[in-house]
Amino acid sequence: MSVHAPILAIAVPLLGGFAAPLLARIHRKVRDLWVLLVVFFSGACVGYVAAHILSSGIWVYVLGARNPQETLAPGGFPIRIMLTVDAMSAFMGLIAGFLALVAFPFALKYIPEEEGKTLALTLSLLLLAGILGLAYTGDLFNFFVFLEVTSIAACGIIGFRTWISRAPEAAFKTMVLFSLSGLFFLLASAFLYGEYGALNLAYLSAQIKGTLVDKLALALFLAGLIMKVAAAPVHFWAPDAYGEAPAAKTLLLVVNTQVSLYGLWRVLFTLYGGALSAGVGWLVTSLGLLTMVVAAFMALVQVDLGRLVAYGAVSQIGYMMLGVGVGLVTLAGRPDYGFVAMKGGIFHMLNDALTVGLLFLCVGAVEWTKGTRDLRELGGLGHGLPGVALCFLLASLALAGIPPLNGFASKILIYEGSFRLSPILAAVAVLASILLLAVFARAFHGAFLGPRAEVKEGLPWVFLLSMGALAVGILVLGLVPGFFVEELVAPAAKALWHGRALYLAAVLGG
Amino acid sequence: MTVVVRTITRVLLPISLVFGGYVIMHGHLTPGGGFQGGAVAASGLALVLVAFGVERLAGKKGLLSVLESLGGVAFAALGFLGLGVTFFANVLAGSGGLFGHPVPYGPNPGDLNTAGTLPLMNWAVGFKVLAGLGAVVLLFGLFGGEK
Amino acid sequence: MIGNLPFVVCMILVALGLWTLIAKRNLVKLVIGMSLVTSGVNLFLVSLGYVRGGIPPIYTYAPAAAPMVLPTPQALTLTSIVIGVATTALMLAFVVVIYRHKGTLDVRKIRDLRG
Amino acid sequence: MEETLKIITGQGFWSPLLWLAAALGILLLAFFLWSRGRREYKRGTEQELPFLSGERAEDPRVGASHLYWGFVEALKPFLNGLRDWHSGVITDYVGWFVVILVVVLLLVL
Repeated sequence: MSVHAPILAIAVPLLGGFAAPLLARIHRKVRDLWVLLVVFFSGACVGYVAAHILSSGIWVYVLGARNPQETLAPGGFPIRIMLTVDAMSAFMGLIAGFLALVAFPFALKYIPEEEGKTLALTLSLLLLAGILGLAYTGDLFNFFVFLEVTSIAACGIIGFRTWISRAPEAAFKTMVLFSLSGLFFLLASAFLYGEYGALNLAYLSAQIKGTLVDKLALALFLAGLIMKVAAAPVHFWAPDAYGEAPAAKTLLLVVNTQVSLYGLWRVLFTLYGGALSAGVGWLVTSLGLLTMVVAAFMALVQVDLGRLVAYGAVSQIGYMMLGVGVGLVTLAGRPDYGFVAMKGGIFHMLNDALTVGLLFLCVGAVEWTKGTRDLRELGGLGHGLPGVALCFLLASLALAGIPPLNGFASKILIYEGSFRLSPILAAVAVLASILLLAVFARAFHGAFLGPRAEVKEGLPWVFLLSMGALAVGILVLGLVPGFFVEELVAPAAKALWHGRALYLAAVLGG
Repeated sequence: MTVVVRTITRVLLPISLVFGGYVIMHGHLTPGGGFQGGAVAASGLALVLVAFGVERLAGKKGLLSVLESLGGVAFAALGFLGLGVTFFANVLAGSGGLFGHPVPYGPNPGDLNTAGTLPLMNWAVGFKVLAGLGAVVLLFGLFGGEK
Repeated sequence: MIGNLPFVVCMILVALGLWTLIAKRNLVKLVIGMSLVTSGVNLFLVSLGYVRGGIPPIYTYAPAAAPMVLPTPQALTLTSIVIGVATTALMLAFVVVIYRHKGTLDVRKIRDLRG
Repeated sequence: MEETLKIITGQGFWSPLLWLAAALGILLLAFFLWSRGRREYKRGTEQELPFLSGERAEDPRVGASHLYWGFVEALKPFLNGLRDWHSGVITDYVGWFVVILVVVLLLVL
């Protein structure tokens, strides 16, 4: 059974999502238990896959073949749907699996039964399946399909609370932009299919030489994916979507954005790794800088706690783009500092998932107790909700990059790596961090400090458990970053930085 | 709606359902398949909605959602059926008995039963699409009804 | 050059869809623009697989040794059409809900989420 | 074991535990200085009450929007421009997508 672990991680949430409404008809408890089981099973598969890949290299799984490792049809041509999981995919899978394990128990208590809980759980399971599919897939068309699965499921989650006037509005806007990005990805895949007659990532990567059609396709890929990852001039959907979705489900939206970012790296490093100009690297780097500064300034003027945290989350995307962008700029020479910046950018994905996830859970807990997220009305919650206040403080400090928390560990790698390329990059990154500290000091002060406020009693212990898991993660990643950087992040960064030949060999042989 | 529309709907509904079923059933041999057949059948539902009003179908919402979930579960389960080999492997094709023998290579008329799991998946998708599109049309009707 | 004409037409369709998305003010028209982009991409995919003088890729009663057009792009197009239907249905549903809340379909008036 | 506790950044290293030890030392020093201070503060008297500009403050809460008031005020034109940029009109957003598409096309070709 364990040879099927990568596909089981995707297929079980898919089956679980379809089965959840049926089980809800039997009993709600049955459905809740089933959802938890599915998420735990998927998380276990993800963990197993990661452990296996870190010890023994890339894992290829071919669907529908006589043998899971039979990648090539007679004639040496890959035709089947296949999953190609390398260290970077496994890293993304781990992030998704961990956040799902935290988010689902929280959501079971957070979303009231009469507000479409079954629907929300079904959509979240489909979203999880889509995210893992994006991380593991080895061909462009399935990437597109999973991109659309995540788009539709994500917009369903954002907009399913139709009685709130803001939710459908956010969902509609997000849906238009997501569909556009998906369609441009498909158009780019079609360009490559027309030229080379294949959709397999490894096969295409071996063929791409940088012709006019290749370049056109690269531009379309970039435009579509830059929109999906919420980089600066096209980030408008992100605060709407993050802010209006139920807080427990926003975690999955954050992972969805990160896995799109992974898609961008996959296209740039693996697909176009052999034929890429430094201009693209500079584009990613400068968009990253723009994203972090614009989002930090916008967070400064927000009065809605959810929207404020959402802008904070968008600004973190900028750091990842800066870190990996420096790696892209220096891809030709592969100097050491480029790899340091890459490690920082990729480590920051994990840190961002934990910190932003914890912040959104705190926002959810605040909204659950007070029924509002407006900072002008909130205040003094620290007396009644000391645990939530502590978690919010911890996550804000980590997000703003205060030592010795995990945000600082990844940001110092990004600062030092990008400083060697150009000091201006590092200076802007530090400036954005300071702004974020100001933003979150204000948010913490506005929500939790001040005279004691009345709170709704009986915060479910599951809330605190989920938040505690993320808080412990932040502390552990902050205090022993070396272990995680060496064991998890460095292999993932190496898979992008040096691993293209290995990726091709795993699928094409030789 | 007028009696003309209602009468024509009574005539066309069975035809569209049967034609949808035909398209689903022959999905692995001729153009068509689960989605197309399901969409054809769902057009019958839409016709009923237009001719007889939302009230006629409003009670069927639960049934449609169950049918949709069942379709999805059946599709995923058929994928799991191949786990002895690989996920989605067509283990039923050419397995003898009801599923017949392997088909010869090259142009030939083909049989309805020899494609293994493919027709079953077509049926699963067909029911899912029928129920899903039906539910969407029904919901639009319900939404538009109130003001 | 004339062989590239279908591709040019597809790109014009995509551009028209984008134009609709930018210039029109009505939410339903935006959904129509989205469908235009989808159609353009789908037509592009189908036209990629065309083989001169090819027959449809159906084995039932196919003449032996006749060239068939590529079936893969058609399968891709079908998937894309299915996804397009789901997207359109979802967007129209949101449009209906937005209209019930705000009583308007003008994009300039549907901007509670700004700043 | 050395490697698992710190990260090599290329120009140096970052070790949280070392940082914590240093922070603890500085904290101890601060505590020492603080403990040497004068203790004239009397509990339960007027010294405990909050004052605002010499007046007894009735509601001593400082609203969240008042923090960094001067900073935000000074940057107001810039911030307002930024807010107007996030106009909430979906067609503008698509327009920006097209802008990015054109930029990328020009850059790549």
